[in-house]
Amino acid sequence: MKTIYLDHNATTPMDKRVLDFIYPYLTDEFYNPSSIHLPGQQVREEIEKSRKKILELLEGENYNLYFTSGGTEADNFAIQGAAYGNQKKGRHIICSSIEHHAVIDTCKALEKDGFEVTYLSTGSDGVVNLDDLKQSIRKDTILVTVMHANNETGVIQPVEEIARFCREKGIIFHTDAVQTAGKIPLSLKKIGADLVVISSHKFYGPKAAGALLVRKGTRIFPLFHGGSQEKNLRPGTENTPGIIGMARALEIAVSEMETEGIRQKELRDRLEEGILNLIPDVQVNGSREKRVPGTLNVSIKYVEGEALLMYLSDEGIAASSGSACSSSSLEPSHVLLSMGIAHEIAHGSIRFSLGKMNGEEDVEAVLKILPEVVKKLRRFSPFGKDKEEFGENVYAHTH
Amino acid sequence: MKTIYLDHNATTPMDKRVLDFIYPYLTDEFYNPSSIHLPGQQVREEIEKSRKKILELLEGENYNLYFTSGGTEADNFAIQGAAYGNQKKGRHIICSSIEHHAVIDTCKALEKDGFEVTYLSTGSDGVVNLDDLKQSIRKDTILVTVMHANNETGVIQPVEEIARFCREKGIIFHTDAVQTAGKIPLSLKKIGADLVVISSHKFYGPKAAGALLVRKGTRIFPLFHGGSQEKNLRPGTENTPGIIGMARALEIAVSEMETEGIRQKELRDRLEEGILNLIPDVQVNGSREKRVPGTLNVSIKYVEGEALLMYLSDEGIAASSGSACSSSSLEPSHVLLSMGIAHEIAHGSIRFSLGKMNGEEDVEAVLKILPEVVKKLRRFSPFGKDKEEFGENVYAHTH
Amino acid sequence: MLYNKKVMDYFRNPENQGRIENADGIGKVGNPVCGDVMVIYLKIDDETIRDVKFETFGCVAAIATSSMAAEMLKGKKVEEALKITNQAVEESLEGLPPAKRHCSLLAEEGIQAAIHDYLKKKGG
Amino acid sequence: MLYNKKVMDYFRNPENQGRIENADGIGKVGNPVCGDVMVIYLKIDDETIRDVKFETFGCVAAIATSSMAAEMLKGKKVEEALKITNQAVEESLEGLPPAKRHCSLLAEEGIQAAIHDYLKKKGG
Ligand SMILES: Cc1ncc(COP(=O)(O)O)c(C=O)c1O
Ligand SMILES: Cc1ncc(COP(=O)(O)O)c(C=O)c1O
Repeated sequence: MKTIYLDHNATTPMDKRVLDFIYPYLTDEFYNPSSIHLPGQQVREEIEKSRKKILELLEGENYNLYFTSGGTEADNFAIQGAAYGNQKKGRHIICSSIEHHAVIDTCKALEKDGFEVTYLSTGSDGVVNLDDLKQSIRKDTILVTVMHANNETGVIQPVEEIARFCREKGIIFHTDAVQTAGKIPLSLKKIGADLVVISSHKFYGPKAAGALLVRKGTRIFPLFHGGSQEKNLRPGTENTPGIIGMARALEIAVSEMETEGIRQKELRDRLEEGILNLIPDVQVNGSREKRVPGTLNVSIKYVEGEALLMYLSDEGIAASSGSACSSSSLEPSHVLLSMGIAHEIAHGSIRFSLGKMNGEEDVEAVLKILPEVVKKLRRFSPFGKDKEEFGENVYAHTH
Repeated sequence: MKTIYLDHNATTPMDKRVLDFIYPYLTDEFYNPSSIHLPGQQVREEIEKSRKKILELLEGENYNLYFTSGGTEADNFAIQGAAYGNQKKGRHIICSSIEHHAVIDTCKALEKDGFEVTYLSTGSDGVVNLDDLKQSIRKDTILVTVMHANNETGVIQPVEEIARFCREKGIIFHTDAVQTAGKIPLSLKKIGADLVVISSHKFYGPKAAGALLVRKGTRIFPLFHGGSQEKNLRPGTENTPGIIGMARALEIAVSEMETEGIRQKELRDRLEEGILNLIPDVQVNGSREKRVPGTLNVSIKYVEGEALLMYLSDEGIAASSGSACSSSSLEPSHVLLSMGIAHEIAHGSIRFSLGKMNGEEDVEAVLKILPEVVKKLRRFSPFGKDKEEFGENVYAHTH
Repeated sequence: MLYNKKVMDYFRNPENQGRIENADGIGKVGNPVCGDVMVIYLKIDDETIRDVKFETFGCVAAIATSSMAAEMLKGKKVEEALKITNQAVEESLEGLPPAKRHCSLLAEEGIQAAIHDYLKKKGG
Repeated sequence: MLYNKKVMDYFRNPENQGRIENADGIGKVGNPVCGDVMVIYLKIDDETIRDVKFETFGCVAAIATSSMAAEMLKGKKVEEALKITNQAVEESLEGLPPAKRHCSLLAEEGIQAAIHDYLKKKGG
């Protein structure tokens, strides 16, 4: 069965052109770029070209770029690095509560080490409120972290305003741009954040490659220690294919951004409209205006996300759920909850994230299959049509 | 010009069979293994198969395996993780002074955070002395780290004895096996270390993939935070091609270990003998008996390593130097110094590390070119034949 | 795979779903806030469970355990039914992922609740 | 690349290496322990440097700067030679990697030492 892949916010296939581009570095040009010998030095040159290319594509003349093993490591590097590097100034951090686990869990770990963290929830539109943020600032605030766009809802945050405010106050501002790099314009110069994270596998590059971009003059500590690679801030033998592939992938993504953005937005909007028309008791989660083009997050009342996804998977449709069903947690999406969405609605959320390979036929397929699957699940749900509503009864429950 | 590659301890080319094996995961099977949908779950299965395979190949039934972005991260994970995870018991660490920078620099960073570290130098044979180690143990010692074989000299350390001793004393023992995995037998069961690190690109696997093996019951903290991958101890979207490729590469390396070991040892010994015969004032660094098969470290008196390497590179020979010439440090190899080798001799060290692709003709080529290059450099060295000896004069010097 | 083949079979083709009008015993357990609710309907005659139906709001494991529980209940004496444990349900499904074990608890509780409802109605 | 083309040229094809018997001035600087030693030999006539030779133990940058220094010294008046700075040597080589800048200092020191040796011999 052909897979209809609608989970591009989780990961993307590598672009064929990227694979072709890195192929020599997977085979003949395998040399260690820290070597003195000529073939090693030639690899070094390609890595430096990639660094320069990414900085140019992101308009980051005033930034240093450190290659990492992905978005998670880069987020940890940014937040642990800024926290420990600046703790003499203060130990208070502000973190939006819709951040990715790579950010939130790092903040939580810092709390155990004596830092204080204020978590900012959002409005029902999923947007962080600038006034709330301003009111949370303290004398000892050293770091603010608000992502560029959320991975579950696609909702874009007012990062330029936050960056401007933080700059005025002399507070370091970190933004996780994993879900925007290659999708919507990302100019470091314009945004002005001090720390910015991107991840290659989200824009059709190789897996396990990412970068932390650091505005010059920003003080950070390394996450780990070893060789003198990456100016002593990120040691380890360089991931040459990952680095070169990430740069090439970003280049392609930026060049196709405008047309792809328009195309995916149209498809996404058609999918959204179709679902709203065909399935009763459905809601779209998050602002419908301030969204990256390919993301759609809906809650389908009276059914649970994992069950829904599994029936869709049986029909060849790969999507994902906001709820952390695959993990050991029973909690539904912290993002949706922080937007004020009720638990039982959050449990029924599903995220469709479109990509380059999707066409109209994929949207049509979902609009054909999803209503059937929902009908089936609702048939044996104790809630919904002709049945009781959610939340009216609470039953005995031991767990 | 064809490159004669003799720098396999720095990195190796990916085995063609490994590339073929991972190819589907670079292309069609790109799915996120943490997904609920079927294609994601199928990738998950391959990752778990790889984990099992590596544990079997290393006889590590009693170990957990955590995939990392390479040896450096895994060493940091092991040492920072064990130090912070067990600091309530004590804050003293013992570290051999021939460890890789990934280990030594991590210990140095821990010193800044209040840990005390004893660095153990070796005998002139490059072997850590067990009695020295025993005498360094204190009541508050929580961690001992001694590598399995050294990357510069290839000298193998008495890790089984150290593991046994540490086990008796209830001290965690970490061994960096980056230079032995796939080269000489590595049985976790036999060695019995609590923490063991391997790195894929040293045994013809993909770059930027490594693993930390943790004996069950050993307490460690994670280096970074985020998703629930790797049992919450190493988050981040999995590097599927890296993981699957590392397992396949180890499988191939283990199956060819015996024949390759014998073959490379013969070639190495011939190279060693040739150099000793053809070039005066040369010494082999480190024990000639207790060595991994493919490594040869020699000091060539009166010349400096970087210059030597560069002339060799001009002739198509890629080797490396113990001295950290390419880094910003002027210090010669900390490994050779810790063996009691004089600075000026250490400055003239060169490492040849052989691999699968090398044949007799490569040894012949080195034996033809190296003596000429040495002659040329010695011609304009102020030291050596008919000139003054090293170390008799110390000159004015401002840096 | 997250779930074994048997769990997936019971999830994909759940039997006995629906409700029984004028059931002799009804057990409702779980909480929509927690993401799983199970309702078991029993038709009991001569202390024997003649028919079972369930309605479940929940994940794959919740639906599969509901379905398995219904199958296990059918034809059982009330007394025997009370002895069905969550372990028994899980074993019949040949295991659940560790994170999903709690779902078999839901089944045990559902059975208990439905039978106690029957006993109460009978007694009252 | 670690080094630019010009540095590599001077490293690959160093001229004026060797020694001058009965040199008028000899400068030895550096330390084998630090990994670089440079010896400059000068033949001086009429306060003009007629011949220069050097011997160097050191890295690529040390050899290239030695070679460049020798070239720069040739034909210079002693007075002018004293004004050759490490910056001048580095600039003539079109730059060195940051970690290797100190090597140009070795050249400056070598020149100074050799000329002062000459001046001392002459004076004494
Ligand atoms: C917003 C966001 N931040 C961070 C990450 C983590 O990136 P990576 O998977 O490269 O570790 C992800 C994706 O998993 C993400 O969506
Ligand atoms: C002994 C040893 N440990 C650790 C490392 C670091 O491994 P990696 O390059 O995978 O970060 C290396 C090689 O660079 C090594 O030789």
